[in-house]
Amino acid sequence: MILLWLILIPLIAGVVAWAVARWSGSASRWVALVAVLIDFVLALSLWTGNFHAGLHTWFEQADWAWIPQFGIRFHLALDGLSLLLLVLTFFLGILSVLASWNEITDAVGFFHLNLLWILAGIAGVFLAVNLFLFYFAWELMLVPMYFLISIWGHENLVYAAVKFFLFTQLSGLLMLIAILALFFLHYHATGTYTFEYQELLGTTMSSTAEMWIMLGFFIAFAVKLPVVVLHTWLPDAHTEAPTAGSVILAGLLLKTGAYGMLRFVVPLFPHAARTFAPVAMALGVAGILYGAILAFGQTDLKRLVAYTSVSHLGFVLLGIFAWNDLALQGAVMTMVCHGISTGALFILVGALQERIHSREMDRMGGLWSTAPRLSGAALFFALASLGLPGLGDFVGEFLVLLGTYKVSIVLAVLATVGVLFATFYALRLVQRAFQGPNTHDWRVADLMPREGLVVALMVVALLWLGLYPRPVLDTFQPAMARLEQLASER
Amino acid sequence: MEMVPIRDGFILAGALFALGLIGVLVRRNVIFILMSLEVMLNAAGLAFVVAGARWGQPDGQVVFLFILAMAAAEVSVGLALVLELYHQYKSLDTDAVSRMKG
Amino acid sequence: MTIVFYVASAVAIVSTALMITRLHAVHALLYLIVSLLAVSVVFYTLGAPFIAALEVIIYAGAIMVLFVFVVMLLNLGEQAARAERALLKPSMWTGPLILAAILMAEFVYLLTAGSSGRFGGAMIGPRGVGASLFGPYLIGVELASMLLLGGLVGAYHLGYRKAPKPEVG
Amino acid sequence: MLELLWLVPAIPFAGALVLAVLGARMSHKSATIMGVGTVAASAIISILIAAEFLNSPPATGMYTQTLWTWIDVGSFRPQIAFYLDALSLVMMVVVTFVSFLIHLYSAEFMRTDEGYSRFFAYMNLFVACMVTLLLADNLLLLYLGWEGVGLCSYLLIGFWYQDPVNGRAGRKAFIVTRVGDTAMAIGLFLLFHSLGTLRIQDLLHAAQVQWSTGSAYAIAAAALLLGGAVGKSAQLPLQTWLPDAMAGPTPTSALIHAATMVTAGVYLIARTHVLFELAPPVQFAVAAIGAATLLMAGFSALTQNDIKRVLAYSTVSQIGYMFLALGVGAWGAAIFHFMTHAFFKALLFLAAGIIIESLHHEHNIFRMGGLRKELPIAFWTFLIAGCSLAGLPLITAGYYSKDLILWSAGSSAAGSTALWAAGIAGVVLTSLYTFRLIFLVFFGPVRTLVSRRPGLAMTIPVCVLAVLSIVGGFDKAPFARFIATALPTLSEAVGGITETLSSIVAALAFLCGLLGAWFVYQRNPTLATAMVENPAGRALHRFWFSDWAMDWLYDRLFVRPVIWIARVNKADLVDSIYDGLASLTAICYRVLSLTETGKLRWYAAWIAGGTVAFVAIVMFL
Repeated sequence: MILLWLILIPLIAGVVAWAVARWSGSASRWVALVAVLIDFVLALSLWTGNFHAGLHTWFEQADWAWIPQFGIRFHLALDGLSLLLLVLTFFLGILSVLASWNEITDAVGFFHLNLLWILAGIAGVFLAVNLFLFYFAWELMLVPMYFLISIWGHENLVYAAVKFFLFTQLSGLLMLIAILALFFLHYHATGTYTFEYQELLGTTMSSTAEMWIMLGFFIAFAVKLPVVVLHTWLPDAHTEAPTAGSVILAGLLLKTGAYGMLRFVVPLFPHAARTFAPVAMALGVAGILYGAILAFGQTDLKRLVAYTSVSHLGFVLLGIFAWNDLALQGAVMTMVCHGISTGALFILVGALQERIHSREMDRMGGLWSTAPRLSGAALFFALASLGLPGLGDFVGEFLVLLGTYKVSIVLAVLATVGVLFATFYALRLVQRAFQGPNTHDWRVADLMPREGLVVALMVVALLWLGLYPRPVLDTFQPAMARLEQLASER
Repeated sequence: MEMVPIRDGFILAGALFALGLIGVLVRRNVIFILMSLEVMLNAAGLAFVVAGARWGQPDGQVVFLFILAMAAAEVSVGLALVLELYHQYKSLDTDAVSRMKG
Repeated sequence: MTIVFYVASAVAIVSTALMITRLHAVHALLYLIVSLLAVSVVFYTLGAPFIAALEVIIYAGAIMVLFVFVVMLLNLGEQAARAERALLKPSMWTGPLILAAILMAEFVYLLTAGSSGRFGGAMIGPRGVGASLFGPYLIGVELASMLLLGGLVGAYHLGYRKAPKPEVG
Repeated sequence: MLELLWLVPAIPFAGALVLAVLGARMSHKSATIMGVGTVAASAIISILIAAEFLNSPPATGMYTQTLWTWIDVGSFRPQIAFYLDALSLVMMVVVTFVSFLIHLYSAEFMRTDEGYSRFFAYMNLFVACMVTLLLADNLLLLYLGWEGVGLCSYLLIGFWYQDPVNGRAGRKAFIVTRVGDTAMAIGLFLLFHSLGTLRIQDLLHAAQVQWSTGSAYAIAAAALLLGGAVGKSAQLPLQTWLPDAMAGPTPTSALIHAATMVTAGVYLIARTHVLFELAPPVQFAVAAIGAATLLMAGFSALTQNDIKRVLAYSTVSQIGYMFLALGVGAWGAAIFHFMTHAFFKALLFLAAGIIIESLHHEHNIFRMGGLRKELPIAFWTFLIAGCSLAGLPLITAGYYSKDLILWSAGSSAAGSTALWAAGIAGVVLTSLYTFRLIFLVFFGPVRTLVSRRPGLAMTIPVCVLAVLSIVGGFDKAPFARFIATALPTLSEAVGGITETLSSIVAALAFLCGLLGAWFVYQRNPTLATAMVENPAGRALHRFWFSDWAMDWLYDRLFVRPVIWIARVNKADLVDSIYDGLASLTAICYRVLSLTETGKLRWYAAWIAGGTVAFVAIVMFL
C-alpha cells in the first residue's frame, strides 16, 4: 500500500497545488514541498525498515488486477535498487522545489503540477514490475517534462522541448514495440498473456529474436541515458529547461534509462546482452571521452554541465555491461552521486543565471570575490564531478573502472583517461566563471539561506557517499546480486 | 416486361458522375460547382438504387434516402456559405478565394 | 419499359452536359432540373417509384428552389454571364475531361465486371422502403436527422446578420 | 598514545572545514588560531606518537589503526585505516612539524591578504591530505590523500585567482600530475585484480609470493606506479608543472612544492619497494629518471632569473637525487635526503619569501643585490640552507644525505659508475646555481631598497629550520638503523666505490661549483653576460631557460590538439546528423506546401486524381 501512496501523493498534491495557486503562489509551493517531504520520509522509513532485509526478492509489493485478460496488472514492487533510486528521487524533488522557489513566478500552480507529476512518473518507473505499467509510467514522466521545458524554459525553449519530446517519444514507441514483441513471444511459448516482469523473465526465444527485442529496449533506454550518438537532445533540453527541470532531467530522468538497462535489458535478454556487451561498453567509453571533450569546448555554463552528464553516464553504461559485482555496484553508485553532484551544479548555475541573467562564461569571471560561498560550492561540485576521492562520484567511478578492468583492460584504460579529461572541463568551469579578473564588475548577492540549505544538504550527501558509502552499497547489494544471478541462470 | 441490363444502369450512373466531376473541375463559379456536386451525389445514389434493384432489396433505396438527406444538408450550408462569400468578396470565383494558400 | 429507360438516360446525360456548359446560372439550373427529372424516370423504370417521387419532390423541388433563391439574391444577370465567359476558356476543359473519362471508364469496368444479369423486375414500394428504413436502418435515420439539424443550425448561423437597430420613431 | 593517530589528519581536516564554512565570518585572530593551532596540535601529537614509538616500539615494528570499512563490494574491501611504521612515522613527523613552522610563518606573511582564512583552509586541508597519504594502510586511501594534496596544490597555486596566469599554472599542475595519477589508478586496478587486495602490506607480501623477479605483472605494476610518482614528484617527463607552480604564495611553495607534497612520489616508491625490487628494469628506470632529471633541472636552474623558479628547479633536481637513491635500492638514503631536503628547501623558500616581501614582491634576482647587510636574518638562513643544498662538507645536513646517495649510487648492486658520475655532476651544478643565487642576491650593489623587515612569526620558523638544516644530518647512523625496521638496507656490490672516495669527490665538486660561481658572478660579472651574448650561448640559454623546450613540445603535442578538437566540435558534429534529418523534413514540408494552392478546384482535382489512382491500383493489383 505504501508503494501506491508514494505515487499517489505527488499526483494528488499536484492537482491540489494547481488548485490553490489560484489564491496564492506560495501556498502552491508549500503544498508541493510538503508532499515531496512526505514521500521522502516514507521512502526513508522504507529504507530503515528494510535495512537488514537480506536476500528477499522484493522488500515490499502491491498488486491489483487492471486488465487481467491481457496480464496487465497494477503491480508495484520494491527492492534495494528501486528503494535507493526512490530516495534519490524525492531528495532531488525537495531540492528542485526549493531551487525554483523564486525562479518561477508565472503559472506557479501548473509548474508544480508538472513537477510533481514527473516525480510520480519517475517513482512509477522505479516501482513498476509490470511492463505495461512501466510503459505507462515511462510516458507519464515525459509529457509534464515537455511542458516544463516549453513553458518555463529559456531562450530557445520550443526547439529544445520539441527535440526532447521527439527523441524520447520515438524511443518510447520503440520500447513499446519491443514490449509487445516480447509479450507475444511469451504467449507463443506458454499460451498465456502476461506483462508481468517475473513471468517474462524466462521467456524462450530464438537468439535472433532475443537480439532484436533487446536492441529495442536498449535503444529506448540508450536515448534516455544518453548513449553517445543518441545524446544530442540532452544538452539542449538541459540548457533550456528551468533549474528544477535541469535537476530532474540530469538527476533522475537519465537514471531511468540506466535503471531500465539494469532491470530489463540484461535480465530479460541475458544472452543477447552478453553478445552485445562489448559494443555497449565501447559506446560507454566513447561517451565518456566524447562528452568530456564536448564539455571542455562549451562556453555556455549550463551546456557544459549538460555534456558532463553524457560523460558520467558513460561510466554507468560501461559498468552495467561489464556486469560483475564491482562494476554493477559502481554503476549504481555513479548514478546516485551523479544525480547529486550534477543536480547541484545545475542549481548553482540556475542561481547564477537568476543573478546575472546570463550563462555565458565569457560574461563571467572573478565572481569569487563577490559571491564566495556560491563559488566555493561550485568548486566543490566541480571537484566531485572530476572524481576527487573522498566524494561520492569517485567511489562509483573507481568501482566501475575496477570492474571493467576485469573484463577489458583496454576499455578500462581508456575510461581512466576519461577521468583525466574530466579535469579539463571541471577546472575550466571553475576558472572561467568564478576566478580570473572580475572584468564585468559584477556585484551579485551570495547564496541566500534557502539556497545555502539546498547546497549544504548536497555537500553533506556527497561527502557521506564518498567517505562512508557502505549503507548505500549494502542497500542495493542484494538486489544487484539477484539481477546478476538472474542473468547468469539461463 | 423486358428488363434493363444492370450494366446500363451503372453506365448511366458513371456517366452522370463523370459529367458532374467535369463541372466541378472546370467551373470556377461556386454556384456551378455546387450544382455539379448535386449531380455527382445524385449519380452515386443512382448507383445504389440500381444495385438494390438488381437484388430486389430495399437497401439501395434506403441509402439513397440518406444521400438525399446529406445533399439537403450540404446544399443548405453550402449556399449559406456562398452568400457569405459573396458578401465578403463580391465575387463567386473560387480561385479568387485562395487565402488558404500554403 | 426498356425504351423508356434509355430515352430517360439520354435526356439525363444530355441535359447534364448542357448544364455544366451554360453561362447563365438560371439556364444551368433549368437543365439540372431536367436532368433530375430524367433520373427520376430512370428510378421509376428500375422499380423504385417511391424514390422517383422523392427525387422530384426534394431534389427537383426543394433543393432546386434553394438554388433559385440564392441566384435571385445574388442578382446574377448579364454581367455575371460575361464574367463567366471570360473565366471559361476552352483550354480548361481538356484536363478535367481526360480525368473524368478515365474515372468513368474505371467505374464502369469495376461496376459491370461482376454484375451481369438483369433486374429482378420486382417493384419495391414505399412500404418496403419504410419497413427497412425504420427497421434495421433506424440508427441511420437518427443520424441523418442529426445531420439535417446540423445543416439547419449551420445555415442559420451563417446566414444570420445582426439586424440593424430599429429606429425608434 | 598511538591510538591518537587518527587525530593527526583529523584535526587539520576539522580546521579546514571550520575555516571553509565559517571563515568569512571569523575574525583575523580566530582564523589564525584555527589555522595555525590545528596544525600545531597535529604536530605535537605526531611528535608524542613518535616519542612513544621510539621508546617502546611495537613488537612487530608497526601499528595499524582501523577506523571503518570504506567500501565493501565483493572481495574489494578497502578500509579507512592508518598504518604506522618507521617510514610513515618519519614522514609524518617531518611533514607535520615543517607544516607547523610554515603555518606560523604564513600567519605573518599572509596577514594583509583578503583571502586569509581561505588560505589557511586550503593549507589545513593540505596537511590533512598529506598525512592521510602517508599513513594510508591501503593504496586506495593513499590515492585519496594523493589526489587531495594535488587538489590543494592546485587551489594554492591559483590562490590569487584574479590573475589568470596563476589559474593557468594551477590548472597545469593539476592536469600534469593527474596524467601520472591516471597511470597510478590503472596500476591500482592491475594490483587489485592480480593480487586481490589493495592493503599495502598484504599486497607486498602477495607480490613476493606470487610474482617472480622480472615478471611482466610486476614490471607493469611498478611502471604504472612510477607513472604516478613522476607526475607528483615532478620528474622527467612530467616535471614541467613545478616551475610554473611558483605562482602560488611563497609559504605554499615552501610547504607543498618543496618540502612535502612533491616528495610523495618518493614515498610511494619507498612504500611499495617490493614491487620495484621485483621489477629490475623499472627500478633501473627510476634511477635513470632521477639522474637525468637532476642534471636537466640543474642546467635549467642555472639560467632562471626568478628566485622562486631557481629554487623550483633545484627542488626538481633534488628529488632527482631521491629517485636516484630509490633506483639503486638505497631506500633509507632517499628518505634521509627527503628529510634534510624538507628542512633546507623549506628554509630557502621562506627566506626567499622574506626577501620578496621586503622588496615589494620583486622576484627577479638581477634586480636584487647587497641584501647581506639589509636583511641579515634572511642572509644567514639562506646561506645555511644554500650550503646545505649544495652540500657544504661535514657541517650541513644536505652534505650527509647527498653523500649517502652518491656513495650508494656508486656502490650499490643496482648502481653504476655512470649514475655516480651523474650525481657528482649534479653536485657541481647545484653548488653553481646555489652560489650564483647567493652572490647575486646578497652581494654586490643594492639594486632595490628594502621596505619591510620580518616580524617574529616569520623569524622563528626560519631560525628553527636553519638549525635543523645543520643538525638534521648528524643523526645519520641512528636514522639508518631506525628506517631499516621498515625498509631493506642497501645491498652493496663488490668492488664499488668506497665511501671515503665518494665523499672526497663530492666535496671537490662542491668547491668547484662554489669557485665557479664566485668567479663568474662575483669576481668577474661581465663574464656571465659575455657567455650569454654569443649565439651558441644564447641558444643554449634559451633552451635551458625554457626547461629543455619540454613545455613547447607538450603544448604542440597535446594541449593544442585537444583544444582544437574541442573548439571545432563545440556544436557537436553528431548533432548535425539530426539537424540534417530535420532540414530534410523541412524541405519536404516546403515542397508539399506548394501543393496547397488555396484553389478549390485544384483540391477537387487532386481528390479525383487520387481516386483514379487508387481505383487503378485496386483494379490492376
